[in-house]
Amino acid sequence: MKLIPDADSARFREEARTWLAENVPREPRPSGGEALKEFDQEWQRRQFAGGWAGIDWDVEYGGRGLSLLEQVVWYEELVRAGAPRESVFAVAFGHAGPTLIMRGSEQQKEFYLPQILRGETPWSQGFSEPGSGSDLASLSTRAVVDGDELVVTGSKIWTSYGEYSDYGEVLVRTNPEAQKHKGITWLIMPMHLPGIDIRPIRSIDGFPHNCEVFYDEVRVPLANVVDRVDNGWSVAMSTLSAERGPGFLDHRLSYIRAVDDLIEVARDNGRLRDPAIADRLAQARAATAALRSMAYYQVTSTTKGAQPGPETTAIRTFFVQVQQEVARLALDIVDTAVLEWSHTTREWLADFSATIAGGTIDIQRNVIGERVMGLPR
Amino acid sequence: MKLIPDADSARFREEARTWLAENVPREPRPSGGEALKEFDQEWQRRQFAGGWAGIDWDVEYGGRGLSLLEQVVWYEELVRAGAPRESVFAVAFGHAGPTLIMRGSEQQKEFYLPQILRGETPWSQGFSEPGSGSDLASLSTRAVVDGDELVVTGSKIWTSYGEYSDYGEVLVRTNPEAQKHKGITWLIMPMHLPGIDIRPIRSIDGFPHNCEVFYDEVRVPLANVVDRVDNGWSVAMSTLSAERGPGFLDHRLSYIRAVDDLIEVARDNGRLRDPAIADRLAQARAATAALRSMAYYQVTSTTKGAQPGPETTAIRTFFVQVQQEVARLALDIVDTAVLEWSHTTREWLADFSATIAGGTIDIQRNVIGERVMGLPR
Amino acid sequence: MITLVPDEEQREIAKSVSDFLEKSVTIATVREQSLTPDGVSEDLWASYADLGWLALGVPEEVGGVGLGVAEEMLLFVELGRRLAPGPLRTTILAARIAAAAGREDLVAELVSGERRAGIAVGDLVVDARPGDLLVVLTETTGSLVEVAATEPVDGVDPTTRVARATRGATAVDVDGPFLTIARIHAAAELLGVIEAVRDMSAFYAQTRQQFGVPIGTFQAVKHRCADMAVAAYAVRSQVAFAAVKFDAGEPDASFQAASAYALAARHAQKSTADNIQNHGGIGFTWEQDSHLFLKRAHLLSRLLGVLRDTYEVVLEPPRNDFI
Amino acid sequence: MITLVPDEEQREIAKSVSDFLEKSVTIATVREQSLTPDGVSEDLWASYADLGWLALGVPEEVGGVGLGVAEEMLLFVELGRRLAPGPLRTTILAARIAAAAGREDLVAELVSGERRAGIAVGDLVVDARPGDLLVVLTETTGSLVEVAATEPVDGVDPTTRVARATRGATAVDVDGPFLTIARIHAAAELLGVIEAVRDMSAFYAQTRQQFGVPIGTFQAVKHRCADMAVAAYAVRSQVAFAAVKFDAGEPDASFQAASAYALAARHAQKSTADNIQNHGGIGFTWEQDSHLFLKRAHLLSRLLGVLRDTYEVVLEPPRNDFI
Repeated sequence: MKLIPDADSARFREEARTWLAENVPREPRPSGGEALKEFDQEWQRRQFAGGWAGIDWDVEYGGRGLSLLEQVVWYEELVRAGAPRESVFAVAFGHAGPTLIMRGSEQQKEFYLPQILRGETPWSQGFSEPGSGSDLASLSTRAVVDGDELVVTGSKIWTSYGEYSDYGEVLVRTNPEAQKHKGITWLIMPMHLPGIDIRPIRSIDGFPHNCEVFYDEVRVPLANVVDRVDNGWSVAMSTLSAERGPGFLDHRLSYIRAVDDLIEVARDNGRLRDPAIADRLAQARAATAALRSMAYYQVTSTTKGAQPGPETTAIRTFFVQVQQEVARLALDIVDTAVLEWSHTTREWLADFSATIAGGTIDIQRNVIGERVMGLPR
Repeated sequence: MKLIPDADSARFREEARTWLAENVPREPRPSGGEALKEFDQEWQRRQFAGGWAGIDWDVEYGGRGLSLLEQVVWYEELVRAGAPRESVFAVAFGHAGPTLIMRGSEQQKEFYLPQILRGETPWSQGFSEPGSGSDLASLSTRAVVDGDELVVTGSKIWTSYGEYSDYGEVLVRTNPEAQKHKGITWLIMPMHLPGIDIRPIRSIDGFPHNCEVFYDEVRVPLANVVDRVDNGWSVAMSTLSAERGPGFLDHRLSYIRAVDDLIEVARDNGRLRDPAIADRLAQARAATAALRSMAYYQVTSTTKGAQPGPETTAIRTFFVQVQQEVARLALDIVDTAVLEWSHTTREWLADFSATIAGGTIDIQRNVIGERVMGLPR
Repeated sequence: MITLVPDEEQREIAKSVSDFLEKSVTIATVREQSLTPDGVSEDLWASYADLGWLALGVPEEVGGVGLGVAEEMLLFVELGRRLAPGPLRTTILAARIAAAAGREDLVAELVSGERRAGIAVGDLVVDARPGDLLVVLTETTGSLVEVAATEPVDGVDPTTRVARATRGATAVDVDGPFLTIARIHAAAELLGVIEAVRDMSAFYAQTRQQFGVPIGTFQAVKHRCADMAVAAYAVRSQVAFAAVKFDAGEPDASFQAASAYALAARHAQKSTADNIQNHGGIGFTWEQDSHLFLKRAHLLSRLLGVLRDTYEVVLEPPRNDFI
Repeated sequence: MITLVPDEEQREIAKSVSDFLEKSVTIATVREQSLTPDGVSEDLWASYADLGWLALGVPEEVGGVGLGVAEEMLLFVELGRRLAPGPLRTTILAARIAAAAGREDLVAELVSGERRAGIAVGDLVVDARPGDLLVVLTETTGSLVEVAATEPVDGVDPTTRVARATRGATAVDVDGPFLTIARIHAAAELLGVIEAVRDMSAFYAQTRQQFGVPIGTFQAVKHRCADMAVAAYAVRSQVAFAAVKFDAGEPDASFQAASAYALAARHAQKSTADNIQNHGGIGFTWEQDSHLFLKRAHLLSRLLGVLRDTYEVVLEPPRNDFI
């Protein structure tokens, strides 16, 4: 528990800040289509070229090989610079990359990781199914071994950026006879294979945030299995722990800026003089401050490369509640906001997914109760 | 759905109001001891003498034989007149009386009900046990038939006013072999019998709101069984539905007055100009208004004499949350209240029991989910 | 004599409304009509008029049905439950305002379905087209203003039209407790929303299986469902109490109405959000109906001005004197 | 270089505090001493001084141990967890104020245990006896005022003394971020409270059986326990961040400290209330310890003035600039 300002850290932050000031895209991110994918790819390519891709990834896969602490600083500076927050590379950096680093074969790491860093191949996630949400392990998308291929049939849902992705991390059932957690395989799915049909799902804010993906006898090489056949549940747990790790930290930190902005709006429109608003803003700001300190606590209590522990679920549970409170607060600060379509109402609607997507908050609280507090299932 | 002002109703309210203005005790209620019991008895005797006891109880047992509507009006006028709110007769009127009316024998009704109305015999409740709280049906206080007596051994807990009561409504296990709901008997326990030891329990506000009662081979006549041996669970359900019925309505309505008072305090000390306080006060007042309208809805949708349905649990669940919010609000309105002992802090502490006593709110919400909404157990 | 339970005649009114809506205004209809310019078809609007819904609370002597706010409450509960399209709430209010001013001509135009009314909210208008009337309310007055022109803006509730309007002449300006009536109507419509999501959540919790059991087995889901049932019971009691108090001309009607609206707004917002949570991923999709109820709940909670105006009325009486 | 995890030396400080308290300050001790006039025995107070706890953050050159707020944080977490009796929080603060003013005489009196300090809250004082010092704080200054006389009033937290005081001379009045330090201390003590009730609830939920299973099986109980674990993690992170920022002299230390205190106060109040609910009937008794934690949480949330003073500091910076 110590903070000693040192020249190296200061220089890293300074360089990041300077580079970002000059390189963050100024043009707005396209709202969809190939233009969106190209925008995200170009921004990722630029970061790679500048030496800012994969700060904590190993040098041999194209990363910078620095510590998690520098990775946190980089995320802070991204948010500070107003860099694009969303990216079709989110799953690649937050899920697939860390999973491959933890569980992939040497060949897989060498092949896939550099492509991500260079901004070539967006990834998407295929875990949930229409019948398997909270109860992920009950998934039923089938994969049958046929020679040196797996033949995949079924469907996946809530796949963000599915239509832009080149690869998918997909869980399939390879052994329907085994106990439900034991017959699952984690598969690298090339998303352009024949037999794959991707259909966008419109969300409550009117935008297609994710897709349903249908697999009809899609043939995938066995070499695309991560770890081994039927051991995918354990790999998926690595993925989910990574998801809740510092991977998506820029998203969490962006809520610091969201509250900064809200305070400014409320100061301008006078609502900050309303204690019913000011009290909530103060609590929201304190909570977003904690989002940052939790990241520092996490990275300074975790050995690099270790699988993040259940505390990552605590961070996530805390975060999703902050998200929704900030969104509601924004609505209450802007007077007739709830009637008129705006950035504020869209965020408010979009953030309803915070306590659902990637595991409902009910399940997250179960996990914390059981794994952190030792309560019975 | 109609309100037609009529002369009879108006006269009833007017008479009640006039009588109460002249008869409500002006001296403060003693804080304990025999003086407290005598005070409550005297006030009940006076109501009986004035013709205001058991408004909706049958005339043959000493009641007025009027409708539930007049009973509601009487409670309203009690609160309006600032009549003593708590009474050692609360269990007698809210629990035991209604249970005997629904489930007692003619002899039991004739013997016990008039005593209650005349202010003679306070009752207490002996349902919960140290090992049986939410899971009431797991109770283990034993009663063995011996001739024409039951011999009771065990202990009961959370017995309010146990030390002042002449009778107790006590659940005992008469058949340890039967399924747990099926071996229970509802017993009228004379509380002065040998072998009964009553020990007060100090609550978090420092006062002994209730007792633990120990039974050591206490011999009770079999004639004191209500309904029949081993059928006590069903009788207890009648008791609990009565508890949540209009029986304790004066308690609920008193929160209307509590919010009136808080608004006055907040107006005087300036906190009403603080929207963070005013918004909550308005919502609390709207909620207490609903406590009253829920009583009207309940009594006008229930046939007199019928066992109250699961909607009574909804009323109770709503009420206990209002209680705690009002108590917290009071704390926030008085500046340093949380440091200094006062009526406000005492109420705040006392109201922590609202979501625990008589069945935790967790269990109440289960009951509503299962019995009202048809959800699986 | 007081009863908060509908009598037979009232039950029949509720049933006739419910029967018509069940047949003619399914959620598919609501979605279809939300894509039309006015948000409601000419045919459906004409049906509302033919069924007498727009005239329910208007006195017989000016061409109305002559029933009370209690009966209107029953209508609005059903409208809320079905998310019925079209500006009934404001047109019905406009007819009452016109009637109070003795403007039988306007009453006739409104209750026949010929003319519609929207309402002013801040600097926006809801459900008002050029040529329509605009309801403008204070605690003690109601006005009807001609709508000269409108400039549409995107609204949040897809079944409702929002615009900025240029106002024309004031057609009517009359004293009366129209805001109290509007609060009871809105609270009733919000009650319908709460009851609808309560039933949706209960059905989904009974049928959706995870971990080999219906999700209603899990306390978190079960408790959110229970909270909706509790909210529905409390709000129904309070709205009914306010309605009968109003119809009987009791002096605390405005307090009871404001309490009903404050309570309904709070619980409708919570219940509709909890309903999304209960549905998980599917509840977050446009194709599932949860979001429509959420948006309607928020619209209705803002339609009569900021809630603090209502709170002021709730806080006004020094004492609840049990009249 | 930053780390929010205690290093070996810090872990040893925490362990030595914890070991002493485990041996000498059980909850039975806390209850016993709560019945004494001062709320803490002379012996125990002397032990605190002997152990160096009162001098931990005082510079070595004026007779202190010379450690930082980070180390004090670890002390206060343990004190909060054990509800340690006696005005450590205010006496430690007073020693820091005296040290900043160069008043070595007062420092010596305070860290030796000879003299104690309480604090002024509104028109009350907490833990101040005649002859003690009274800590009076503003955002930028700290003062020590002689306590001339006191008139005890009944307090809510039985382990703390509340009174009205007649103030004497001002002994010290010096510039410094003492309120920031006090917020970190109080937040740390609140963290100890949260961790204690988290562990109490988890233990009870694992062991108390109803319906044939431990009550921790039920989601309502489980989720309340989980919320405490989440709160503890968030508060620990933020308090540690504030502490190291303060010790490093970073300009955002006051913001981070105010955030830590606001967060800790909110979650300690909720966690201690939830802990009572988790315990059911027994949690509502005086003999069980839940209420002591509840009352301590509320005391600490009010000790540094109304929370809105802290909120103002939280809201002050226009931007969080990630320094």
